[in-house]
This record gives sequence, C-alpha cells and structure tokens, in this order.
Amino acid sequence: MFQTIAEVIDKKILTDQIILLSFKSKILAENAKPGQFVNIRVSETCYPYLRRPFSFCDVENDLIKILFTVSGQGTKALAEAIIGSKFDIIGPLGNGFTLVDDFQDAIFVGGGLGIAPFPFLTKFISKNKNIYTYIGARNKNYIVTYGLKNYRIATDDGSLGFKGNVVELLKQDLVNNSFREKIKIFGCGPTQMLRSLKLLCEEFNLNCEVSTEAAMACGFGICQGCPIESADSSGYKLVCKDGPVFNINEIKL
Amino acid sequence: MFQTIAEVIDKKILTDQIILLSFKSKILAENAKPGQFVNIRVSETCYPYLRRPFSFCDVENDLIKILFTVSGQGTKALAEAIIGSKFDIIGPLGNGFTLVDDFQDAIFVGGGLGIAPFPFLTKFISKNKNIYTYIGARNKNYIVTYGLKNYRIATDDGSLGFKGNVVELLKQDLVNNSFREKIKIFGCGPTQMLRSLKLLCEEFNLNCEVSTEAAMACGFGICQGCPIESADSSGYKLVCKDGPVFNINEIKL
Amino acid sequence: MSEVNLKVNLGKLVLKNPVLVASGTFGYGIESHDFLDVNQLGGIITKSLSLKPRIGNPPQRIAETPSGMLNTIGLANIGVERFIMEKLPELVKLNTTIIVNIAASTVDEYVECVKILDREKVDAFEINVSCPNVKEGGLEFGRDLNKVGEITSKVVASTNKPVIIKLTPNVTAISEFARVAKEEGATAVSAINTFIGMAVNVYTRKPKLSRITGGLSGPAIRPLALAKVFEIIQKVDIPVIGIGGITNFEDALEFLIVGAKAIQIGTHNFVDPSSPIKIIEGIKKHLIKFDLNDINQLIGTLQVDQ
Amino acid sequence: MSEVNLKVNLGKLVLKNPVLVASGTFGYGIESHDFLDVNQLGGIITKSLSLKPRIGNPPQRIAETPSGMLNTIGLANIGVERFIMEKLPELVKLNTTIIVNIAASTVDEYVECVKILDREKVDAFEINVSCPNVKEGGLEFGRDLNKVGEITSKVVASTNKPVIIKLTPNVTAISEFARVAKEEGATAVSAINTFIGMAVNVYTRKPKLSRITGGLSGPAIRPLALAKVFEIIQKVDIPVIGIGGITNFEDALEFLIVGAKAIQIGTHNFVDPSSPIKIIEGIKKHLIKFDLNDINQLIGTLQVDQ
Ligand SMILES: Cc1cc2nc3c(=O)[nH]c(=O)nc-3n(C[C@H](O)[C@H](O)[C@H](O)COP(=O)(O)OP(=O)(O)OC[C@H]3O[C@@H](n4cnc5c(N)ncnc54)[C@H](O)[C@@H]3O)c2cc1C
Ligand SMILES: Cc1cc2nc3c(=O)[nH]c(=O)nc-3n(C[C@H](O)[C@H](O)[C@H](O)COP(=O)(O)OP(=O)(O)OC[C@H]3O[C@@H](n4cnc5c(N)ncnc54)[C@H](O)[C@@H]3O)c2cc1C
Ligand SMILES: Cc1cc2nc3c(=O)[nH]c(=O)nc-3n(C[C@H](O)[C@H](O)[C@H](O)COP(=O)(O)O)c2cc1C
Ligand SMILES: Cc1cc2nc3c(=O)[nH]c(=O)nc-3n(C[C@H](O)[C@H](O)[C@H](O)COP(=O)(O)O)c2cc1C
Ligand code: FES
Ligand code: FES
Repeated sequence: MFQTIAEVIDKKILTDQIILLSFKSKILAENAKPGQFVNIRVSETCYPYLRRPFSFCDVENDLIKILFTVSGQGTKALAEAIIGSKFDIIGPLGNGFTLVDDFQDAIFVGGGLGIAPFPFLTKFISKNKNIYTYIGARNKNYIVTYGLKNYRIATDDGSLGFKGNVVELLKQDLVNNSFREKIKIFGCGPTQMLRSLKLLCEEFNLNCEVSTEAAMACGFGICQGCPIESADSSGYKLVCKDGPVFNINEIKL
Repeated sequence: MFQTIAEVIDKKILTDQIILLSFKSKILAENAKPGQFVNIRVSETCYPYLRRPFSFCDVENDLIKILFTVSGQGTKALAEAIIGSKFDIIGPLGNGFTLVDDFQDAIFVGGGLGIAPFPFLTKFISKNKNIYTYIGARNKNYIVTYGLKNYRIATDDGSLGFKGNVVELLKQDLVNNSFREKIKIFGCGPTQMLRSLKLLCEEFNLNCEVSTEAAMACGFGICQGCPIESADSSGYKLVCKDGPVFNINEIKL
Repeated sequence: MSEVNLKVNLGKLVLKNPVLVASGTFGYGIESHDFLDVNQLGGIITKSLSLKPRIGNPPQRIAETPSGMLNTIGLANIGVERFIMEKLPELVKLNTTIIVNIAASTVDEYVECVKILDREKVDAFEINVSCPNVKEGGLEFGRDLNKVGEITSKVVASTNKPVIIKLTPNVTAISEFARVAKEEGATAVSAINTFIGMAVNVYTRKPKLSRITGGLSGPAIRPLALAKVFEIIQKVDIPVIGIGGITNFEDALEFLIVGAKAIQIGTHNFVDPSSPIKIIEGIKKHLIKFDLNDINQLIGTLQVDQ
Repeated sequence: MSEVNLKVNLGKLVLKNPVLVASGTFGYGIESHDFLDVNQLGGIITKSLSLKPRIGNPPQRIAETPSGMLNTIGLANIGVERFIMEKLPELVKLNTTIIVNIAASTVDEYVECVKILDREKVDAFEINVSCPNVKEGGLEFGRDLNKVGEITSKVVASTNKPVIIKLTPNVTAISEFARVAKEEGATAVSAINTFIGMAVNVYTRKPKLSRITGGLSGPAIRPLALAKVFEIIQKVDIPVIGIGGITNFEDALEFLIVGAKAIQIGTHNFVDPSSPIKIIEGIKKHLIKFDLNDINQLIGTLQVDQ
C-alpha cells in the first residue's frame, strides 16, 4: 500500500455520463493487480471528507485509469478535475482476482459500471485462454466497451443487444453450450446482479469470483466500516481487506 | 440588493499574491456605488460554507472586479476559479462613500488591500476635484496601483517610496501644506491604520470617511454578526448595513 | 405542476406548508424581500425579542467552522415595544404565519412579553429557552426541567395562541424536556437551538468569539439535530418542528420522514437567502415524483427494518 | 530543526509527544506502517477490546455527512485473548506508548479485561464508557455518574497502570463525569467520544445506518469537542486528552491551548493516514516560529480578555 500524489493526465468522456480519468503514478501502476482498487481523496477540504474507492480500470505504463459516473459530491469533484491537478491516492488496496485457477474460458460479467475492473483484467488473462465479456446496462447510453474483448451486450430496454439482464443472456449461452472449456466467471455489478449470478453458478456449478462494494472510510482494514456477511453466517468479512474480490460462495448476497 | 449568478470573465495576477477577478453581471455593475460590496458564495459545497465579502474594486461596462489575496479557504477557492466558472453573488450591499460633501481635494488612504475600493471611487470623483492617493504596504511586493491616480507610496521597509506607514506619509504632506483646497479623506485598511488616521483627522480637523471590515455571515443585516461599536458607546452599528463606510467620528476604532 | 397538499397541522397551529424560517436568521421578517417571495413561506419566526432592547455581545460574534458557524450574537434585538411599532405593521400585511420568538431572563419577563404581544396580530409564540449566548436565562433555563415546565405553563396560561417551546440540544435527554413542554400545554416543540461550541485562533491564542463559547449551527450539526428530533418523536407525542443544518429539500425531507411536522431553515438563509422557496419547490417535486399528493403521506414514514 | 521538547506528563502517564491516535481509527496499531513511522507517535490507542470477540453491527455501518461521518461499527473486535496472542507481540516491539482501550457490557467485564491485560506489556488503559453503538454498556454507562464512578474505582483498583476514562459528550455536563473519574482515581480523561447522530436516505426512507443512529466524528464536531474539553479544564483539575475533528496541527493546537495535555487523531486517520506525523512536525515548527522550546509553554495558555 502506498499513499501518493498523482497528477491527472487525461480525462475522456466515454458517453454522456461516463468518465475515464487517467492519473500518472509509477508506483501504483507497477503494483496494481486486476480487481484491486485505489482510495482517492477527492477534495483537499472537509467536504466531501472521506476518500472514494475506485477499481483499477486499466493500467498503461505509468498511468492508472478509473472509470466512473457522477453519482454524488465525490464523483462530481473528480469529474471537474482539470488536467494537471493532483490527487492524494492510496493503493493498491484489497485482493484482486485469482488468476492461477485452472480454467480455460474466462467469462466476465459486468452490470453497469461493474465492467470497470475488466479492461485491466483482460490484459492478465493469458493468451491461450478465451475471454467472453458480458456487458449489461439500463440502455445503450450506458454501455461502455472500453478495453473489452469479445463482448455481448444486454440492455434492460433492448436498445442494444439482448433485451433483458446480462445474467439471463449468459444463461442462454450456457444452456446453448457456447463454451467448450473449463469455465471461470468473474463478476462485478450491483448486488441484484450478483445475486442472480450466484443462483446461476449454483445451477451450473461454476467457479466464480465477484468484486463487491461497500461504503468505505479507510479502505485498508482499520475502520471496520465495510462488512459483508460470510456465507456461513459466522460473522463479517471486510470488503476492503478480505475483498473486494470474493469467491461467490464465501459471502451472503 | 440582488442575488445573481455571475461568470468569471478574467483573472489577472497583479503581483505574486494579489488577484484581480472580473465577473460579468449587468445588474450588479449598474447598481454598484463606490464603497459598497458584494457577498460571494465561494463554493457550492458546505466548505467553505459562508459567503465572503469583497468591495467593488472597479466596475467597467457590465463587469465588476474584486481585488484580493489568498488568506484562507474562501479566497483560495476564488483564486482557483477558472474563466467561465460561475458564482452566486449578492450585492450591491451596504452604504458607499458620500460624494456630495463639500470638498475639493479627495485624499484616498489605503493600507494593504485597503486600496481595493479606490479604483472604482476614483471614477466617481468629479473632474474638477483633485485626487491624491496614498498607498501603504509592508514592502514593494504588496504595492498595487491598479486604477489609481496621482499616488504616493509608503512601505514599512522602505523598499519603495517613503519608509514608514502611510498615515505618517500623509501627515508629512499635511504639515507641508501640500493641499490647497478643502479636504476630504477616504480611508480603508487595517484597524491599526484606521486608528492612526482617526488621530490625524482629529489633529488636523479633517472630514473623513472610512470603509470598515467585520466577520460577516449574511451581509445584509439579518444575522447581527458584524457589529462595530458606536463612538458614543451607546451600542453597536452593523458593518454590513449601517456601513461598511462610516464617518470616522461615528465609530470606535 | 399538479396539485399537492403541503398543509400541515401542529395541533392548533396550521401552516400552509412545513417550511419556516428560523429565529435569528431572518431578521424581523421584512429584510429579505429582495431575495424571495416571503408570502410563499409556511411561516416566519422573528429574531428573539426581549422586553427591553438588547445591544448584544461585543465583536467577534461569529466564526466559521467546518460546514458550520459559531455565533454569540447575544440576542441583540430592538425589544418588544419597538418591534410592535416599527416592524409588526409591515409583517402583518404578509400572507403567511407570523410566529414571534421570545427570549427573557426571568419567568415573568416571558409572560410580560407574551401578554403585550398577545393583543397584536401575531399567530403564535416560539419561546426560546435555549440561547447559549446570554448570561441570564438562556441555557440555564433550557437545561432545567422545572424551569422549562414553569415557563411553559405560565406562558400558556397567558395567551390563547399556540405556544411552541424551542429546546436546546445541550442536554442528556431532550425528550424529557419535550415531555414537560407537552404536559404543561405547549402546542409544539422546536428542536433544536444551537450546540455549544468554541474555536481558537492558534496564532493569537484567543477564542475566536468574544464570549469564548457560542452556538454551532449549519450542515455540520444536521445529523445531531436529526437524532434529537428522532429521540423526541419516539418518546413523546407532541408535534415537533425540526431545525438544524437544513440546506435543501433533501435535508428537509430527512426531518419530515423522521416525523417532524415542519422544519425551519436557519443559517442557510445567510448562504442562500432564496433557499426556503427552493426547498418548498423541491419538496413538491419530490412528492410528485413519488406519486404522493399530500406531504402528510411522507411525514413520519421512516422505514425501519425488523 | 532545533530541539524543542514535546514531552508531556499526564500524572503518571508520560508521553514523548502529545499526539496519539484514537481508538477505532488505527486498528490494533500495526496496520498503518505503510503510511507512517508509528514509532514517532506519542502513543497508540487500540480499537476497543472486549472480553470475548464481537462481530459488530450489520452493514451499513458508516455514512458521510457534511465534514464528518457517522458510524455504528458496534465495537467489532477480536477480543482480549486473540489480541494478546496475535497483535500484542508486534505492538510491544514499537517504541511508543501502548494504550489499550477496553469496552464492556458489565462492570465485571471491564475489570476482568484489565486484569488479563495488566500482566502484559501495555502502558496504560483507556476505558470506553461512551460507545453509542452497542446495546449494553456503552452510553448507558457513560451517562450515569454512579456507573462511571463505579467502573473507574474498580478498574483503578485492579491495576497499577494509568487509567484513562473516555467520556461521552452526549450529556448535559461532561465536567461532572470528569470530576467523578478524578475522584475515583483516574489518571486522565479522554474527551470526547462521538456525538449521537443520524441520517436518512430520503429516496428509500431508510436510515443510512443499520442501527438507525450512530456516532458523529470528524471536523464537523471539532468546535463541540473543544467546548467540552474547555468545560472540563475550567471545572476539574485532571489531565485531559482532547479528541474530535482534528485534521492538522492548527486543530491540534486549539485543544492544547485550551488546556488539553495531549490530543488524539481519529477519523482523519482514514482520510490521511500519514497526518499524525504531519501534525507532530507542524506543532514543532509552530513552536519554533513562536520562539518556544517546550510544548508545555503553550498548553493551557488561552488568552481570555477581562
Ligand atoms: C472497492 C470499490 C470499487 C469501486 N469501484 C468503482 C469504479 O470503478 N467506478 C465507479 O463508478 N464506482 C466505483 N465504486 C463506487 C464508488 O466508490 C462510488 O460511486 C462513489 O463512492 C460515489 O461517491 P459520491 O461522493 O459521488 O457519491 P455519494 O455522495 O456517496 O452519493 C451517491 C449515493 O447517494 C444516493 N443518491 C443520491 N441521489 C440520489 C437520487 N436522486 N436517487 C436515489 N439515490 C440517490 C445513492 O445511494 C448514491 O449511490 C467502487 C466502490 C468500491 C467499494
Ligand atoms: C465589507 C468588506 C469588504 C471587503 N473587501 C475586501 C476586498 O476588497 N479584498 C479583500 O482581499 N478582502 C476584503 N475583505 C476581507 C475578505 O472578506 C476576507 O479576506 C475573506 O473573507 C477571507 O476569507 P478566507 O476564507 O480566504 O479566509 P478565512 O478562512 O476567513 O481566514 C483568514 C483568516 O485566518 C486567520 N489566519 C489564517 N492563517 C493564519 C496565519 N498563518 N497567521 C495568522 N492568522 C492566520 C487570519 O485571521 C486570516 O484573516 C472585505 C471584508 C468586508 C467585511
Ligand atoms: C446568527 C444566529 C442567530 C440566532 N439567533 C437566534 C435567536 O435569536 N433565537 C433563537 O431562538 N434561535 C436563534 N438562532 C438559532 C437558530 O434559530 C437555529 O435554531 C439554529 O441556528 C440551528 O439551525 P441551522 O443549523 O439551520 O442554523 C440563531 C442562529 C444563528 C446562526
Ligand atoms: C469508525 C470509528 C470507530 C470507532 N471506534 C471506537 C472504539 O472502538 N472505541 C472508542 O473508544 N472510540 C471509538 N471511536 C471514537 C474515536 O476514537 C473518537 O473518539 C471520535 O471519532 C472523535 O474523534 P474524531 O472526530 O477525530 O474522529 C471510533 C470512531 C470511529 C469514526
Ligand atoms: S473501509 Fe475501513 S475497514 Fe474496510
Ligand atoms: S453580516 Fe449579517 S448583519 Fe451584518
């Protein structure tokens, strides 16, 4: 973990609402793993006060990139950042996706901005494996394909791709036996989507890791603010330290 | 009084530290009088929360200009404003200088940023009167002459002009009988300076108005936050509503 | 915009909408006309009035703190008599509820003020037993259950108009004070007045306020104020007017959802004097968005699990 | 940098400098090494430990508010035993004062925890009688003068180490609690724990915290915390450790000038985990700038007129 000052190098507005922000930080770029995140101090003042967590969306040389949309004061401050401005960033935080597992087909399932970690993850899946990306969103205006490979799209309103949710789309393909090899699912998205995904994985007996979210203060395990219930009801795990990536069977959704 | 949204049109850095910021606002420009002020919401967030008051430094067509230096979070936010950004401004506030008095020589005495109201005041002194401007500052780096006429400079360290304070410089000239006509003094600056000025005016029996400052919340008379003691000890006047310009004999300094 | 009902009843006090402006943050009700249409307000609460004029505390009276401000105004006001002569004639022309706030340093003084004003066209009284910034009365009263009881019963006995008791949060259990107010006949309670706070200039080592401590208000205290209102609502059956750090319609809704029948905008009147109207509009739009046609369908509807 | 003395004495507790990290905001003292040199701290206060492990409250445990945060962690901790086995061995290697914070739901549990830890290499105890987020103990204790007295006297009787009582601000007169702590033999008091607060999501109408109310911390409460510390200092002769909303050296100096002998950084450890060191450096520079060579020349030097 490092606390470092990083400069905004580039800001791209991908759709109406969704922003890709690049910061220059050699130390973060060198140490980041897919599924990990950074905790950014979005304002030097006391408002907003707490840091805001964002997944590594992509890493290129000494740049780290995050993908987000304005949902409150914190993302507003980031969205207004001008090129050259500097932010205090802590990272890399948490545990990333497990890549040593025995699988041949990597299936990414992202709902909304849940696709955020996948561009970076894509780069880590070894060449001899297959990547299938499933992107879900409310409608076509929220679809981002930045850095993604071999993707299929589902929209709630059918304005692009499959009409319905992204887990339904994946299920169709599973039923149709579209995948030949040993599968591993990588999921990220709203709790509702992760719940459906869990059912699907149980039904098809699939290996699956998901990236979860929780309100956070510290981001590195000292505040106990980010609990997620263990699957066995024995207590809580911390999203920031024990996660944010969990085997889908470890946690209650 | 108006509450209006005004756009930043220009930002000039006059010296290392001192900034001249221009906002476009027809309604404020049309209604401003020298010595009056605006109360600016420097941030849309809750930090800094209260507005910050600034004198009209100058008015040109539909532009109003303020002069300031970074002294805290509020002025920091203004200093960081980018061209095109918008601020919620209330004004014109308070009572300006009295210009109908019977005088022939207008003497402006400004300490530090106390010169702020004088560029605008200069434009209101009728052509057939004389203006003498006395500018005082710690050292030459803090001297601003923007919009000022016929000025003499005093610096505490003697790095420019007279070595000593600006009231001493004025006193010298009074003793030397540099002014021929009926005098009116317009003062603005730190309390210490205004106190010396009061003694001087008593000694030479001069008519004098000063612009004062106080911590402010509302700026228009409803919070009672900005008292200044009446000269007769009968109670307090409100800097924002009864002032900020007072006859120097009305108030205790 | 389709019709939604914003009218709220606080016992015998009826307001056309739940948005009031708080004492001490709206002058005598006639200074802010340049910024908003005062007639649209649910009601106006005047600066605290005392029997005799008070010049207030020396400067420095205010200081900014993170997301809030401290004040030690010290109840500077023109007194009941001048208020009636100079301000009330203009106030009564308005088409909104006029609530006069009274502060005093003895029980008798409260009663006397109320008796004098009772003859005038004012709609209700708010009794300030909670000002942290004066030597006599103020917090001494507001933190003493017996005194609050005594003041309430005597004031209620001297007027037929609704009496609102404005409570201090600087106590262990604010609901006990609400209970006493109810038992002694108050129509409603206002919660809360400011929290005792302090700030120091570390360069001069002097307190930033002339009276060392003062009252903290503004967004910083909103979560605290909301918890106080919630405590009262849970424990005592009396209409509550919520106050503390409200800046927009969402803030106002927090208090209403918790169960406040009305709310007051305080410090934010300094920051955005037109905000009370924006808040009324915001509440209306919110109701429409959620398919509600009456604010009373929202009041007290906090969803608590279990 | 020229030498300045930062050492402070709180009765039998001596700290190499007045900057501590607050319970619950620095884990067990061994998690933040990546961000600061922990050995430079005046001391570390552990997360509250209870006799048995506690899993804490369900999510949502935290919510941001203007310049502050609400939490209802519910004292999630690994318990005294695991602490001694898993954390303490690493902690005791540090060259700083180790203060263990204890929370309990009965008086006996406090005593038992202290007795177990008394044998270990810990330097002092901080007794949390002020957690707003648990059903038993916590605030019920902290708002009851007799209980605070009983807990203090029994804990003090069971150890020779310094005992610090951590007070809640959610009372009418915090100084009375400080007085009882002093009378029953406490070495110092810590003021303050969090203020009871609440927030509501107006779209779902649900409280933002799972337990409805929680504790407010952060810059928002600094003026309130400072006033509480000032109240104690004025009325009771006991060393006070100031806590509440400290983010930089100026904030820290406010408490020290008012008379606190030491301070704790809480929530700001989340926002800027390296800030405790920056604050120590800032205090040093401030002393040098003002030609002082000892922090004790600044403590309690508030300049009050009249
Ligand atoms: C490990 C981790 C990784 C993350 N990675 C990413 C990422 O890569 N990209 C990303 O975008 N986000 C990511 N997030 C989420 C991100 O942290 C949040 O989006 C961010 O904190 C929002 O901050 P904010 O201040 O803008 O919003 P906040 O001020 O925190 O408020 C936003 C919230 O307010 C509520 N709200 C506000 N207005 C309304 C309304 N009109 N109706 C209903 N509810 C409303 C909603 O609950 C909303 O979520 C991640 C979170 C975690 C924990
Ligand atoms: C009617 C009126 C007109 C005004 N006109 C002007 C004008 O034209 N131009 C102008 O520049 N100002 C003007 N002012 C003053 C201006 O309002 C203040 O400068 C402004 O409010 C400062 O806001 P801030 O948030 O930047 O500083 P604040 O956050 O309010 O803090 C600044 C203050 O903090 C203290 N402080 C901070 N750091 C230190 C330190 N290192 N040592 C000692 N003390 C410290 C000082 O008291 C300092 O003044 C006017 C004020 C009034 C009332
Ligand atoms: C400058 C100022 C003056 C105040 N004067 C009074 C007063 O005279 N009487 C009173 O009952 N409350 C007074 N209050 C308290 C407010 O009415 C309100 O209870 C408090 O500020 C909390 O609300 P807010 O956070 O919205 O400001 C005053 C508050 C401020 C900030
Ligand atoms: C997330 C969180 C957890 C806390 N846990 C504890 C605790 O276990 N025991 C305790 O005595 N205080 C606890 N506190 C209170 C802090 O130690 C401190 O008293 C309070 O936060 C005020 O200081 P601050 O404003 O600097 O945060 C906690 C505070 C926070 C924010
Ligand atoms: S965010 Fe602090 S422990 Fe996870
Ligand atoms: S600033 Fe509010 S009355 Fe002057």
